[in-house]
Amino acid sequence: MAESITTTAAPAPSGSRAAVATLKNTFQMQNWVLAGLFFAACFVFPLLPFVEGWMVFQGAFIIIYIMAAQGVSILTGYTGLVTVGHGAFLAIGAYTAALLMKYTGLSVIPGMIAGGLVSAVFGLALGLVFLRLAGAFMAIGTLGFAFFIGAIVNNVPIFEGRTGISLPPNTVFGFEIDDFGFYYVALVTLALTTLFVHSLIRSGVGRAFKALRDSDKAAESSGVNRLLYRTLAFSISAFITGVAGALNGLIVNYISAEVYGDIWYSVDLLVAAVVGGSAMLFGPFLGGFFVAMVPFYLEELADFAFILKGVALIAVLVLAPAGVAEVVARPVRAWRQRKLLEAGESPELADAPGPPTGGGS
Amino acid sequence: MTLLRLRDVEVNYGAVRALRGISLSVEPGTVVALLGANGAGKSTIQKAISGLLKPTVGDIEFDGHRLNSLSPREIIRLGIATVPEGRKIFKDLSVSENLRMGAYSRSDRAGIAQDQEMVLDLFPVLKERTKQLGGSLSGGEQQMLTIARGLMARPRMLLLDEPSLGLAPLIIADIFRILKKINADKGMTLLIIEQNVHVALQNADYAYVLQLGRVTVEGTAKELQENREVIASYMGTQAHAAAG
Amino acid sequence: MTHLRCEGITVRFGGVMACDNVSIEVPEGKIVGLIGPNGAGKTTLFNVLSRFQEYESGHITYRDQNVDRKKPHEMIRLGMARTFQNLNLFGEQSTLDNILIGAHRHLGNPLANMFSLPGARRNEAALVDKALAVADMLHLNHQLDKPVKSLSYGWRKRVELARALAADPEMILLDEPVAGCNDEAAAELEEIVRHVNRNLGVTMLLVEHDMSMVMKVCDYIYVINFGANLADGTPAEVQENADVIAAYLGEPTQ
Amino acid sequence: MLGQLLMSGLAAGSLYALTAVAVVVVFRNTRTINLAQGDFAMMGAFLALIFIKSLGLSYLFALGLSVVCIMALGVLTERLVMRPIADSGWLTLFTATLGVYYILHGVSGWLWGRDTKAFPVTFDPTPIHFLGTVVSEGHLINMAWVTAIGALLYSFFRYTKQGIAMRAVTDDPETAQLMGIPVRFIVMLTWAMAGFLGAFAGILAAPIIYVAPEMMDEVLIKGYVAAVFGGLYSIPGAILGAILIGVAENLAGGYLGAHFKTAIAFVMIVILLAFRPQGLIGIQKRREV
Repeated sequence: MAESITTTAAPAPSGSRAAVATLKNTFQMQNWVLAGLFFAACFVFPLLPFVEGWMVFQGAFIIIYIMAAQGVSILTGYTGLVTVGHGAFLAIGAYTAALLMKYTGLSVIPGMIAGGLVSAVFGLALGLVFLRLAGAFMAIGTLGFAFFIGAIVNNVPIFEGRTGISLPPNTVFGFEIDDFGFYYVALVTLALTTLFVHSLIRSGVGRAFKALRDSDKAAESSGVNRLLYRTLAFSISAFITGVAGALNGLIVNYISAEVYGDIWYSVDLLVAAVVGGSAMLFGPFLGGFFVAMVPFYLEELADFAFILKGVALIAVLVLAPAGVAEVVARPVRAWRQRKLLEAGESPELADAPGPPTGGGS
Repeated sequence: MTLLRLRDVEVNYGAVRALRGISLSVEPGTVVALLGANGAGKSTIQKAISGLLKPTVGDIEFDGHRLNSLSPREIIRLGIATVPEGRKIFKDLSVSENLRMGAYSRSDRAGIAQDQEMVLDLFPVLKERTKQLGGSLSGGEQQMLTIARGLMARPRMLLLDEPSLGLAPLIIADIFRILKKINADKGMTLLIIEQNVHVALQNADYAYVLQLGRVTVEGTAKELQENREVIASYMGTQAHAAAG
Repeated sequence: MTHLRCEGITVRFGGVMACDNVSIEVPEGKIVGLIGPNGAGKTTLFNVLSRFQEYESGHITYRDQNVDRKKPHEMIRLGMARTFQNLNLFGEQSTLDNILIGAHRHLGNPLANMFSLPGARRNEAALVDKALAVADMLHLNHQLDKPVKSLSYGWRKRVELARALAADPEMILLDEPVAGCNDEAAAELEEIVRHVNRNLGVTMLLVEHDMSMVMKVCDYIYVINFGANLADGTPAEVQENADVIAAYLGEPTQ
Repeated sequence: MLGQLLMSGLAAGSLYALTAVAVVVVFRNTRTINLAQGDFAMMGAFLALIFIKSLGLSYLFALGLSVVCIMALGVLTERLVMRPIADSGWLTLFTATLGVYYILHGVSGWLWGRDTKAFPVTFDPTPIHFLGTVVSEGHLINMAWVTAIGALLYSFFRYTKQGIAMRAVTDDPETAQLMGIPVRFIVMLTWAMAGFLGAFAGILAAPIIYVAPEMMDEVLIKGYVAAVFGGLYSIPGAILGAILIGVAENLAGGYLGAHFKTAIAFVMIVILLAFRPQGLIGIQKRREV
């Protein structure tokens, strides 16, 4: 019986281990620095003298969008399951929090967690139901799901349809908060979800997601349980978007089927993930910003906003199919490669002659 | 005058160099076999000749035309019809629709109708099934359909990729009998890519043996039938000794 | 002792019999070859054995345990890894990540893992060690950082093997490990295969068209043709078997 | 009551069918779900409306002209947007059609405004009695149109060289190429056909609903659902799916209450995809390793 191939083999040479450690650390360092800068800037933003109230509100709105797009990126970017239905999870999160607040007086933070959890349960169920779907079928399936949820919130009385549900002012730990306070709640939540996504995609679970995305045959033959990991990806993705949904509903103290019964959120979130770079940690940041800001600045010219969005989307697909974040990351990656070489860390890592390869058809 | 000539052709398939300098020539009216085990590069040659892959080095010439940069559409118009490997018929098209697609490059209605009669006479099994979907045919019938479909282009040369693949010996014999007949009656040039040495050498005039993207042995079919190297290339080096 | 056995496997694709009552047996610690002409059903049988392919009838036992109803990902937990003929790698990902996914069965609790809890971090470090050791064995050290799609074919073949080895398997199904490799690379892979088998005791079932390799490394060979068992025996026996030679060269037509 | 609901279902279903078939036709030859299909229809309706109202053309002439324009729009979409990215993964192709959706939505809103407009009714609006049911003449005319278009498509795919070639490309693009079939041209033809079907869907729907940028959004979604009934592959499957959805939603609306009318199609799609992902009459694809 084979004891263990990896223990009986020669120990790994320290050189390659050091190289790997360096690689992983520089990569991580960059992410930390970027994230640190971003969150520091966001933290200071509302305190700046020229910033007005509506900007803070809009800022919170962008943060929520980024978070929702993070949810999409887990499923579409890392696991390769295209979703055109994440607006449904946004709605589920929003309605859960809103109904809990209305009927039980639950405040923002527990409402957010509840919204995420209920959404995750739906995500789990959907993952199971659509276990065998891929590609276009998954897209249509999730789209159908979003419409289904839309039809429910429009028609089932408890959701109060297009009249909508008005909510009392938000409180956190018993203190009433305004837009300003809410901005910080959203910011802290985004920091937490970002930390989590970062940890997730670098973990063995994230590796399994990517494996399923790139070749489910190879993944399964390596022991990745498709059922487990697909439903896990669905649940996590739905959880994050659900949390964003709760915030999205609570920030305006009002939710209605007019907003959540529509497919627009679903489509926008997919666009956010794709434009930014759905398999990049900072992709949703760029994409979320883009999608949240375009209609805002062009509200007067609603139709131009549409055209602009379409042209921008196609331009990104043609010029940067892996998303804007990937284009931004390119020089950073080149820089890292150069640094590694300069440090004399391992010139062989940059390029090494392979074994000669032969022919074959 | 030589009909088809490959000169030092190299083809890269993604990162793999699948052909490493192939030279061969096919005289008009002859049957030439290209033999080789799996992975020798046989299908790559087919794709290079029919225009699906472009050679990185070397030349492919047909009847004085350089094929290197031509599209499959232009190549079929010059007179090379391909019978792809693996019985690639259109499964959701009926037999007669498959034949009609074989003649896609032509627009002479009368000639097409005439040729359809002709190929159905060559393959009587197909005649009874013109309305049947390609996918419902048996393996042998599908192979016959791919050949018939190739003939519909009224080519000067038919390029066949492993026509014996996965077929029972009796059906293989039947198919090769018809191929010989096409060659004899119409003077059609045939380039047959094969793994089945026996049947190929029995029916060819001249043959090339391909190994790891190179031609290692060539000669008349008779010469090769006696040649132990051919067997060796199939059965591993020790088989050489064993067979000897 | 028998490591893997299948009896009477039959697979039908529409009207085509891909496997017709095939039976083979792989003894513990041996290298068994599976050969046959193109389209004979070798890859189908591989897919059956690794449980990617359903079958009409027959049984498979792994170490005397019936595995008819197992899923592909469960086979690796029993200790059986496989490689793919046409390479099934994660092209965008680095060599290291490709090898690491092979070690997935040692991942531990996914929940602890995704939150990077301390235990999971230690475990992750151990996985990286495993991957590095395997990479070292296959001389892949200098390729670890690169996306697999940028590697040459020969290297990718090795990454595929490395991924299977990273699971610490007790048995590997190898689908054409040297196809498309030149003599030098093939010889090196052959050496590795032998090393893994002889020194690490891994049982192997090998599909390969390079007969010289098959004849050199295999302890026993099964030949299939038209989806059915044609012959089996030691390399020497198989090479001399008239049926086998006829099958490879094409039977003389009457 | 039942007969009435069935009749209404057929009428609605025939409109979904045009969209569903267009979705299938594009998907078969490009692997793309065309999200802009509804906009082809909407643009078709707008153009026809302008041709009739501003240029004073007759209904039939306006219809024909609009169909030609939208076919050109389909070709343009292929040439300008889809062809440059033809080798990308399907998520890219799919999102690109979303880009087209945005652009066409924006253009129509910008040119013609977002408010809904009435389409001139060319038929007698009083309901007529037909086979024991009450039905509007408009619905009957539409069903006749759709049947005629169906027959036209059938003959195209069955008897014409390009039609058969289109099916051959669906079947096996590489072999089609070997036969000398210009695959790119065929793909372009596919988009022209999507335009053709789209324009008809829009113009036929317009008098029954209204004309506005978002007029086809719901029809489009039901078209997708119907297309999935045929596994995104089979045209008869898509047509059958469309009729099933039309009938099911009218039955649900009639017996369960109006609330259920919209939801039923999505319930159907979720159930269908959960149990028969390859579609009701879709081809069962063997799992290849």
